[in-house]
Amino acid sequence: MTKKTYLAAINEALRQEMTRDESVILIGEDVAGGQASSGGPGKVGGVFGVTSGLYDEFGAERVIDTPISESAIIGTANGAALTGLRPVAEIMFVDFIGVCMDQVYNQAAKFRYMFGGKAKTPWVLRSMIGAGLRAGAQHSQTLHPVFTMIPGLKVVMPTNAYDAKGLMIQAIRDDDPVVFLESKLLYQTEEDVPDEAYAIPFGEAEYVREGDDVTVVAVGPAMLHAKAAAERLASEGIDCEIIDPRTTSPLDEQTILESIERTGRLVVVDESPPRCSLAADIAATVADKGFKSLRAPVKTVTCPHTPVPFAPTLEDAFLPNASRIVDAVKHVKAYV
Amino acid sequence: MTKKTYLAAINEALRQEMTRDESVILIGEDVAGGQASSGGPGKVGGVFGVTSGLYDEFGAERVIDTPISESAIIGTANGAALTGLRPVAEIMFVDFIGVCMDQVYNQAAKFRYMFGGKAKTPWVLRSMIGAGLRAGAQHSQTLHPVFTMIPGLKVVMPTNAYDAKGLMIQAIRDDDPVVFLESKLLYQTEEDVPDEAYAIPFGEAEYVREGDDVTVVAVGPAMLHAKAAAERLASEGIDCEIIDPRTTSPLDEQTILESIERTGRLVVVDESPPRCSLAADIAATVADKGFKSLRAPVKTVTCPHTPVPFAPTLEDAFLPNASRIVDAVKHVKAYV
Amino acid sequence: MHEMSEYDLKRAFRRMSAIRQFEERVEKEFALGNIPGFAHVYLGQEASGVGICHDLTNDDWIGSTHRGHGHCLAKGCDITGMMFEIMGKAGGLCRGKGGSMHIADFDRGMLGANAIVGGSPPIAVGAALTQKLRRTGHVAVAFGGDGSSNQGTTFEAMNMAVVLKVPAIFVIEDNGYGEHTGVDYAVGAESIADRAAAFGMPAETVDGADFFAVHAAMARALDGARGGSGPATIVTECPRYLGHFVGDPQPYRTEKELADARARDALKNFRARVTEAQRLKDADLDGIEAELAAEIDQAVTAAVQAPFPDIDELETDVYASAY
Amino acid sequence: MHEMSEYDLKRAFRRMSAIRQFEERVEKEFALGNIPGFAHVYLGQEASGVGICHDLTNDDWIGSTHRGHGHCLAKGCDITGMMFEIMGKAGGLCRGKGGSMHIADFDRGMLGANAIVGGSPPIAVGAALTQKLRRTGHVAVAFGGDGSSNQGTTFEAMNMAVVLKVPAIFVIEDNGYGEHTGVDYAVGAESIADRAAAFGMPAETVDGADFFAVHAAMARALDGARGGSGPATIVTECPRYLGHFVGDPQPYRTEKELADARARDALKNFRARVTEAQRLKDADLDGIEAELAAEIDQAVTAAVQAPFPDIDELETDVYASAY
Ligand SMILES: Cc1ncc(C[n+]2csc(CCOP(=O)(O)OP(=O)(O)O)c2C)c(N)n1
Ligand SMILES: Cc1ncc(C[n+]2csc(CCOP(=O)(O)OP(=O)(O)O)c2C)c(N)n1
Ligand SMILES: [Mg+2]
Ligand SMILES: [Mg+2]
Repeated sequence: MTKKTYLAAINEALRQEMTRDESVILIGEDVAGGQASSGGPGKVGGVFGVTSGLYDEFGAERVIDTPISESAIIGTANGAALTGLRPVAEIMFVDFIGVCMDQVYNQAAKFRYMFGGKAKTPWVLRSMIGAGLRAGAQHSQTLHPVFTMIPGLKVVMPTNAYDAKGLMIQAIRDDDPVVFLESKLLYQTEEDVPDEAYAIPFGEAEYVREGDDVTVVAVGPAMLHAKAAAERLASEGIDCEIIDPRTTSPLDEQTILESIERTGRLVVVDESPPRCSLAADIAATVADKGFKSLRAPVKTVTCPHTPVPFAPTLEDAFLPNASRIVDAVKHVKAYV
Repeated sequence: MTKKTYLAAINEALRQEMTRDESVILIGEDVAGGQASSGGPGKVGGVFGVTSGLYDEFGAERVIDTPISESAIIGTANGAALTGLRPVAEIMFVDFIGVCMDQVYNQAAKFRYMFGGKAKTPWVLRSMIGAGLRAGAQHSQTLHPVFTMIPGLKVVMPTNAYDAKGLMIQAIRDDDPVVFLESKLLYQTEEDVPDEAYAIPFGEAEYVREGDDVTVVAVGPAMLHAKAAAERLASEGIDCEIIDPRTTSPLDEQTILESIERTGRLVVVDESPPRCSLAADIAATVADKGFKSLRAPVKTVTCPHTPVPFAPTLEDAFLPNASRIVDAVKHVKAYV
Repeated sequence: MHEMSEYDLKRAFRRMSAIRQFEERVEKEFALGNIPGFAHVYLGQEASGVGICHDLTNDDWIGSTHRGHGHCLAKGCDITGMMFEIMGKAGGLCRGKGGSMHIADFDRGMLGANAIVGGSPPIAVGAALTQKLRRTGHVAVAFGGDGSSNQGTTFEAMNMAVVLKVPAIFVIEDNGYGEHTGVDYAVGAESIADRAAAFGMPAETVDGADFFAVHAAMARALDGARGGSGPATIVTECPRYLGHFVGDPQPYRTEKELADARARDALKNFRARVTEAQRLKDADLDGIEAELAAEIDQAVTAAVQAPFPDIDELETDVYASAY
Repeated sequence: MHEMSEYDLKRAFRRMSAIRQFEERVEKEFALGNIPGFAHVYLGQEASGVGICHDLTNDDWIGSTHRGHGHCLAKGCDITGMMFEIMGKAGGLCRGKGGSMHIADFDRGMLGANAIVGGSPPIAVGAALTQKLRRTGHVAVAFGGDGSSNQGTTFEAMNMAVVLKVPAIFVIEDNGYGEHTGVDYAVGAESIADRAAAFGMPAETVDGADFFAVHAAMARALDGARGGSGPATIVTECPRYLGHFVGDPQPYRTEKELADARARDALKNFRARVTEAQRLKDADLDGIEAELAAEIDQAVTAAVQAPFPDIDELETDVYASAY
């Protein structure tokens, strides 16, 4: 067991699964990098290096660079998965999904159902989410609610290196299309990560922090802020329970509802605009199935209903942050 | 004032606005129909005839048939709108949006914000939603939550002929990109519709039925079932208030919250899968801002988390229906 | 035709006749209200699908379109299983969950009809990639219409196939129309085949009502694909007998055009050629037609009476692994 | 060059020099931490943007890419407004909300940089449609890179432009790479121009480091477009001096290739041609460079000191009509 970054943990998961199962392939733009360049292929490994080294280890047939043609990337993954491979396809920034959404939601997600259970489409769609890098409106979205709403997909949002590795391994072994959303801002966070392969089952939330006053559910990049807020609140005597669903589809409702039974109060933190969001989804679930336990309004801390702004001042104001979470927690705590 | 179908009302709105303002154009597949056919153009007017007659009246320059290239259709609408036209673009079935989503959510929806308020993109995207026609998984979706979640778009879901006309006129006059979702199953429903042009402002919900026991919010095609359920319940002495938001973005929260103040109970009915849905969105809003009024869990009546099945038995079981609404209303009514 | 065995010739006719009779029956059952939803039939295009699929095995793959019945039958799918599916019955090839526009049969190398125009070409590239990586020598075919040739996904798939050098064959069935719009309006290029060729692969245009012409073109494409030289495109020019969907009144087509379309008859054409060359007798062909008529009739009778899926099936088959 | 006035020649040089100096300064300010986010610079490609835009007016439109600074400057956008925008300042062309990849300037006919590869071509078709319907005689240009030429949206836009016969001009700037992947890998076709031509429009390839060659090709395309004969494509072959983004260490390019790229210098090339032909003097050109150096320096000084937008701006500009 050694300390590894979130980025290295994903890389390790890919390497181990590719070694174990030769039907696993990588496909995407610059997942190797350098094809037809003067310096030769394999020197890049993704814009942030998540797939680095894999070309050298597995070669051009299994680490496949593509043209900038996302519909063809996902379509190719679809056809390959239907016929026996287990592709891990990369859509670099999740923002680009709009040019290939059909192959995700009308094709991959629906094959099995439309075909009466005869098909399986075991792929992983890797993509980066989140703001904070001053990358502007078209390179900073999260968009996990779009995937979460689609029947037939599974959606994974790891918040730490340990989970990132175990969830990626599960994603590759899973027989369904899995959307694996990597938080750019977490790539360099470190954690103890076992060297051997391990799989974390989907649909099992994790208690990030135990506490009896208020339940805080946070997903993806928002977890950073939730943790910071909980620490601040602890110093003021308010004890938050933080839950990380880890997968948004399936969602571990049970763990959330059990926590609410104890706390009676819920704040959901999510880096996406408010409408039809995952925050709303979780709030609505609790407003139905956890209503008896609820002792306060359900608060959500999200981005505003705006695109992601470029200017640092605006982007900082746009994102959920510890102060806003603290306010929300105090608000529901104050309720009697 | 004469009885007109929902379909005829939309056609009339298009005709009147095209007459009033020559910058209004129609663009899409077979909106005229018959280009380069042996019988000549203009004889179709959309698969269900919504745009019929408009080619004859306004000609090929303003009723523009296109290749099957949805990204180019919306992209063309984007560029035309940015430079002074007011295109009404048709994406026949909303299911097809996946091949052109980028031009909707990364381009049209974000231009104004990204460009610091300098651009406007006054287009209408017309599309058909909903199941019930035995059209299978790729021709039966609603997908309004996807549009509703996108900052920069406005989303309209008329449930009757009167609203369809007035909301279409507003949509065309509005300076923002408006997604106008037509319910296939409502096309032949009739209503008194004034002959002259009128605009219905966005963000103003309508009371479809007044009642003090339970608030029922229903959108789009689900309204049919909500009305049927309310009648059945009335005969059993339960008085529903039915609210039709008419636009899901902006959403008239105020009207919903006022109703809850009186009834203390909410059922949201929506023909879309449950996760990150509009039903969840409205439930979450009320669980926050209407919490004090709530006397029962918030129930949602949606489709299951599955694609739309083809077989009639399955499709009927898939859709929200009056019985399920009746059950949900009774459930929350029974709460003390 | 001369290299083809009698068995092959009979099989080709059997499949074309199956399509013709199946689709005529679909038209009829649709009018009777026995078929829910929409139906897009393949009447007039029989030689295209059958010529393309003739030399494919169950381990070669095809991806199809909204107009997929003909491709299924050409690839050897079961008539009864298809008729059940189209009527939404539990015994259908997709257990009634798919319907006309979503028939798939993995045992026959049929990756699915596809109700999204341009949906299949990228998928076929992936199926072809599997063949390349596993060195199977098998291929994947993407069917599409003239209209689909303007969809960005089709273009991307063509370039991707060339770049990855996979054994994918793009078949564009040009039946003159995309819905109600003529190909000469919607395709800006002079030639769909030349446009495909410009992507860097061999491409040719053939008479889609002539089984032998289609079959010969496919043999050339298969040679290249199985031999490792990458993808190819074949444009088959086909008549469309009916409207876009069953029930389309076709105000945009003249009587004369419809008559001209009907005059191009793949089955009559085939029959004339094989009987004139004395390879098969009229009686042989009549016998095949009669057998199929009986089989289709039985299939319809069974399908009409068969049960719809039980509503317990509503939430199954969404996921393959635990959810 | 002979038909061009002295004023024109100077303006061309001024714009190319503005791009060169602006981008070198962006590189520097980025290293200093004054520029948030990513920056993709246009160094080496100056003649392409300037040659294309030279004969365009403020009423002609261009749609740009993630590598858009050069297109903005070529179209006449304000240096200071751009520098402010790139630094995210309230006084920027988009009030700091857009940033490097989203600069737009409607007064200059600049429809916006676009961070989605293949985003601009369909939009340009729409801008061209407006010109056609209003009979303005103006055109719309879509810039894209070699990589963008494989995106389905680009292909769709090309076909749509041909079908609607609109005055759209597609400019593909082939700088040899899409990010870190060589064009010879990602474009399966022999020639990007031939692939475009197969869509049914004139298409040609020119040296993108030669202002006069680009300008001449654009004159031909403009003739057709303004004259009503529809779209055209121009492929400009450009050197890419730096990496994909500022800071890209480029392990995939050899020193030799980088030196070869630098040897193709649009500014030196232009200077040599106009001075040898005695149309302009070195001193004229030096003067222009010096003026620009001062202007850029002032712009940077002002931008660095300028305030970021107030957070009250966060929720404005989402909608144009009431929400
Ligand atoms: C992406 C998408 N756009 C539009 C449609 C609606 N549609 C169904 S079939 C069709 C025409 C297809 O034309 P073509 O490819 O020539 O096939 P044909 O029907 O002639 O066999 C259209 C526009 C669709 N199903 N998918
Ligand atoms: C749809 C989409 N896919 C991928 C990217 C990531 N990306 C940004 S620039 C780029 C390379 C573009 O290459 P090219 O078109 O040649 O332009 P160049 O950078 O060389 O100017 C890529 C892949 C993107 N922004 N949008
Ligand atoms: Mg066709
Ligand atoms: Mg490039």
